Amino acid sequence: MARITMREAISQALWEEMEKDPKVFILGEEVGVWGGTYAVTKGFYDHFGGDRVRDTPIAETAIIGGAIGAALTGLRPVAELMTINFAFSAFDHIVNQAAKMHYMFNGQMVLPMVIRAVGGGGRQLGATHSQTPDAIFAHFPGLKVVAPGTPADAKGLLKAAIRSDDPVMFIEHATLYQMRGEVPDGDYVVPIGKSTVQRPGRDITLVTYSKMLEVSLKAADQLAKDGIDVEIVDLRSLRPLDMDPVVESFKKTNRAVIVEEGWKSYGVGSEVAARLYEQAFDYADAPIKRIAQTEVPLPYNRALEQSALPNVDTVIAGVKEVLNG
Amino acid sequence: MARITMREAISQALWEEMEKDPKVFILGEEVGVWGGTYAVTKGFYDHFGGDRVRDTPIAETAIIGGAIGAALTGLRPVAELMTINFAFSAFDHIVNQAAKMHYMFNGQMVLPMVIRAVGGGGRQLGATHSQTPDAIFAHFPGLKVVAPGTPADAKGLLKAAIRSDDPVMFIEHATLYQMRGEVPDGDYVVPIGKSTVQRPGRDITLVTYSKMLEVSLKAADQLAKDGIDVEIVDLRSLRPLDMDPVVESFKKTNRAVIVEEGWKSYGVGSEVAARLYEQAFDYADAPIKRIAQTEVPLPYNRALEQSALPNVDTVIAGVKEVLNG
Amino acid sequence: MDKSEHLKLYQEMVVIRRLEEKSAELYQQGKIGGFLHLYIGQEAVSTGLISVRRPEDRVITAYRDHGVAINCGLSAREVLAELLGKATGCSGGKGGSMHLADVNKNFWGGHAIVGAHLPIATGLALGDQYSGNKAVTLCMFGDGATNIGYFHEAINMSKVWNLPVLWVCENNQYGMGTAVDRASAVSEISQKASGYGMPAERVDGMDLMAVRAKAAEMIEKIRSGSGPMMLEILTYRFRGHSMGDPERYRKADEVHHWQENDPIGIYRKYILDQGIATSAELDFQDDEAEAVVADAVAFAEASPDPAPEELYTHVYVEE
Amino acid sequence: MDKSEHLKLYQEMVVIRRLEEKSAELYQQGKIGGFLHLYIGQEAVSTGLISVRRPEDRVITAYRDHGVAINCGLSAREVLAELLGKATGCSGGKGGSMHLADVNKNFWGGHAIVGAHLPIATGLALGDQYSGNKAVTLCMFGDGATNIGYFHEAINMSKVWNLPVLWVCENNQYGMGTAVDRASAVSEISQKASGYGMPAERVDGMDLMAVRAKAAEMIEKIRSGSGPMMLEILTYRFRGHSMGDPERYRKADEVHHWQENDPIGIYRKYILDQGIATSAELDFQDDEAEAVVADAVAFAEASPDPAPEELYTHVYVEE
Ligand SMILES: Cc1ncc(C[n+]2csc(CCOP(=O)(O)OP(=O)(O)O)c2C)c(N)n1
Ligand SMILES: Cc1ncc(C[n+]2csc(CCOP(=O)(O)OP(=O)(O)O)c2C)c(N)n1
Ligand SMILES: [Mg+2]
Ligand SMILES: [Mg+2]
Repeated sequence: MARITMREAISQALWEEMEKDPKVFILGEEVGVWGGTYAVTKGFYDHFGGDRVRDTPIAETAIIGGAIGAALTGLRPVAELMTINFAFSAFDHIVNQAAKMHYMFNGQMVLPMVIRAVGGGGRQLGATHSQTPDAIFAHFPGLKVVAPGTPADAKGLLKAAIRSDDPVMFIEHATLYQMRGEVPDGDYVVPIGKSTVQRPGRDITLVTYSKMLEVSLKAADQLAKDGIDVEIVDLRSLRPLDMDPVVESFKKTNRAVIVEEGWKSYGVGSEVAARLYEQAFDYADAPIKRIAQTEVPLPYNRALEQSALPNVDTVIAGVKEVLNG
Repeated sequence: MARITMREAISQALWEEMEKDPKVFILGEEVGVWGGTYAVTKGFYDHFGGDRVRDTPIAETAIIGGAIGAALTGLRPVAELMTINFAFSAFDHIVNQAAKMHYMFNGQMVLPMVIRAVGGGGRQLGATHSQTPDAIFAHFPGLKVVAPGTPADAKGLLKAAIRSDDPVMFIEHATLYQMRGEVPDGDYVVPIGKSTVQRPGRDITLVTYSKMLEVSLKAADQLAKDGIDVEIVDLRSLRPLDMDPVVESFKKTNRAVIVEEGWKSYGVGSEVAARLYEQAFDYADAPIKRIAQTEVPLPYNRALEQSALPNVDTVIAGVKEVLNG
Repeated sequence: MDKSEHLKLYQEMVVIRRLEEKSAELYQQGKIGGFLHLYIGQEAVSTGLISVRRPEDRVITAYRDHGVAINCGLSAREVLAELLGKATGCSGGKGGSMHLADVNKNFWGGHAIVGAHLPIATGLALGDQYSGNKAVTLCMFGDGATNIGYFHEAINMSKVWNLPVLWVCENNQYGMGTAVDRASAVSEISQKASGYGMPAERVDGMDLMAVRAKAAEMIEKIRSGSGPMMLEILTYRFRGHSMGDPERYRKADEVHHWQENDPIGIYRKYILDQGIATSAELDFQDDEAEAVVADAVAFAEASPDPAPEELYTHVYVEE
Repeated sequence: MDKSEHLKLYQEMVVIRRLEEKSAELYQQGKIGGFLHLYIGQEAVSTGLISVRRPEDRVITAYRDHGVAINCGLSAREVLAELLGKATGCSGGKGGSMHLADVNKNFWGGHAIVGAHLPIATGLALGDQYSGNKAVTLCMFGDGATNIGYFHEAINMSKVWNLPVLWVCENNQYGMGTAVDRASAVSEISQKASGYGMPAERVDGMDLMAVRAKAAEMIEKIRSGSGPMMLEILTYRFRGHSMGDPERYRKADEVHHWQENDPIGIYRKYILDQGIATSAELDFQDDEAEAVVADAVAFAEASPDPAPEELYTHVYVEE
């Protein structure tokens, strides 16, 4: 167990899997010589060589299509999209090819591939580069969608993703790369599709994932000072979506807030809320609240952008509203 | 007022707007010489000529990008995507360009464009060609998303879309083209962003849109024989999403079912359910039920495919479940 | 090629032709659903091409895939059963006409999104290069597909990485109702290769022997490390794009002209002219082909639908 | 060109240089956020190109857009204010460095998704053709952008429809850390035009006069109906791709070699050699440029942030 950053945790998972299995390789823009735009693959090119750490042209469909084809031959490609916003430039290959080929050909084709993509707002990158569109990928059966909120989960889930025989979209968050946490050494695997309680509490259930876990934990610490005991459930995976710990918590607290970074409409919170009511209708003492991004394309100006994103204050206010509601 | 098909209604709206405004033109695959894959633009090429009814290469990004550029110059392009599944091949241009340029450039750029796209399953077209991914487009602020369920609405909403200065995704349903209904002659415009009650009722609120309106109306007729009086609200537009008639109805009936053709998770029903609880929590006498497509890529085999799609029977069963629940 | 090989290829072409004719009938009867894209007129393309691949060479194509499937060694039974959506179909009835495949025969589908399989083909070839397999990927696509971005990204990447892939454009002169020069900046598809510094050839797709010779030459060059190449095969589809094509875009004259260039007729004549086989021997192949297709129809019609639970299988490998 | 024009262009280049240097400073100070892509080294490209456009000609480019904005006539004030996210910025502080624009000056942005603006440029040119405007669209993009599918679809469609657009590739020899020949099948971008049967030229982008001459010639041909053309302009960026580039991919030697080919120095020398202006006159332009930028900094720093309500405006034209 060591205290490392999420960047290091992801890097470690990749490194170890590549050391272990020669079928694992990386392809993407600037993953090699540059060392990864976010330095996640720094040192990989020198160690593993250009065949296993492949710099690609700026050609997202060729990156994802290439990963699909290589996976079909039995390899285990980890395709890196420089940011999740560029997944839109390969959208058909992700949701219409990777997500469907196993089913459509009746199980003949197997696609053990991972698509790593970093998202999130808050860095003044403007509307096209600041999105958290996780929900739309999770809409498609055939794809698994994972988005860790701690360094340990990042390592464990990425290992699970690389070892999975299904296509996995692995969503990172740029402003979490520096986050530190305890991460088990060596072969640490976290199964995909298991939500987990990240903070036990009595008074209210807060459901979240990825970056918003950090924000929610901070909010919970502050709320604790006001005597409000928040239980936080981290979804970790959006498809499959494991509602069990959420429902269990809700049956105890009878109140819930869902916090996500992306837009509210047709987002993650909508799905979680709808399922929670379906599965625990009788336990609801107050309307479930969704906290999410203001529904505008994110602006460049720092203050404007920040005002559109959920933060510790909006989470605190949301929790209090539900408790008093 | 004439009784015409939805195909004719759409065709009429296009024709009349093109006659009225020389800035309106059509571009897309096979819209011209062929007359439209679904014959919506039959006769247009001969009447308006190849400049205004432009056959394009198979190049979805050039179609949508081309429409964006032409719109920026003040024209009013109506881009046709042969099916909504091919919107994935132009996804960045739809959700990252068209949806964002007005905002990102502070209102300088105006995009009066329509993207017509036909979707829906049930025709044995296999997994890549049978989708109803409406929700994912509706996730993006900056885009308007419209999906009519009657010929009259198709005409009125398409006219509104063409006259709108915002980019509008206009989603048709292939198995509705033959549907007949009364359609006002001439200049009939239905404002975008208004849900409407398509069938008044007392006992339960059924929220739906597009093809599932037809299915729901049939189910309601049968349910009426059992003395169950269903009120049907047709959303017509997914963004902006007008909840007022839904909430009003729900406050009366205290029970609701949402019927959509697409996948359930992260779909339209999730959003409507989440909002309904937010806006009328105290009125809910039973859990709101979502009826949607089974979460698998749609298979080719007819029986399998049909078993995955909501139909009159599943709607009837769903309504009864909520009433008895 | 020896005589038996000629007879085999001749029969393959006739099987495809009869299968397609039968499929059209079954479609009219409502037994086949969805879209149906016939290969009639183009049989020499895939028959010639695939006749020279080695078993380790991968084949991938678009939705006009029935002929390709047969040439790859799938039985008429499993092809027709798939068209009928039966459990015995090569994709278990889940794929349909546009999604035939048999990965054990190195036939990687049948893909319905125009051009989307080209980047996937790049990946197949990358897989072989990475693993040191001496295999060549044969990626077939239409003229219309060369205008979509997928084509560009795939071709470029294959060249940058010197991948073992033969890009085979079946130029049947139309993408649906759009003639090549109404959609493509250049009317000879092979010219597109010049923008990638890629060797390219153009060959008459009605002449099986010509296709075969050129394909063999290019595939072996690629196998020995030349890097990717492009082969444009000029052909024509005798029927509509799919069933229900209003056919407003081409003149009857043009269609007739091409129909007179029937690839089966041309090959038959070649076999006869060269004294490889007799007319009677070829007629016998015709009869055999009829029998194969009749058997396939009986098999497919008698086959069961997939079990209802099949709806839920194969969404994921690991649930 | 008369003397005053030369002086104007010279000053424009120097304004861009000073503005970029200042921006780098402000970025280091945390006053500019997001990504910042400097144009230093490439000034002759857009200055030369845009100096020959007519007011009705549209300009559109990628995220490396500060210089282009200045050349299109945007003030250093509104450019710098945008970089600082101020309400007085040309995009009201909502766009930032990558999204400068002023449609009244026919500058259509500033686009951050690589290559995505090429199909949009096709549309701009289509708009002009449709409306009978005798305008030419100048679409600028990087070498890296020529590998994405958007490039292919846009170029092809422009040629099929004979649209009035000049495709201008600013080949600065790298897309981020990837040298052209590690990403592109051909190392001369102009060769890509051959796959579309499109006339193409290649010109030295460090030489403003050469860029200008070639661009003028091509733009006027296009205006008179020649159809689209491609112009590759060979250049080099003296700084990293954006702030925070680890610069592992190019040797100091190479960078120095190119820095000695400074486009401003070359143009200065040309003006002096031709006796167009004196050293003192050029020094005066340098001072003016300094002043313009100093004024812009003061203006931008003093400008207010957008009002909080601006978050909600311009999502739609009609709410
Ligand atoms: C991305 C995409 N756009 C449009 C279509 C609809 N479509 C199916 S086949 C076809 C024509 C393709 O023509 P070509 O590539 O020449 O192949 P051919 O049918 O002639 O064999 C079109 C436009 C599609 N399947 N995918
Ligand atoms: C579709 C897409 N993929 C990746 C990126 C990330 N990215 C931004 S700039 C860039 C390099 C572009 O190089 P080039 O086109 O040569 O322009 P230059 O920066 O040299 O001016 C990349 C990969 C992006 N913005 N969009
Ligand atoms: Mg074709
Ligand atoms: Mg470059």
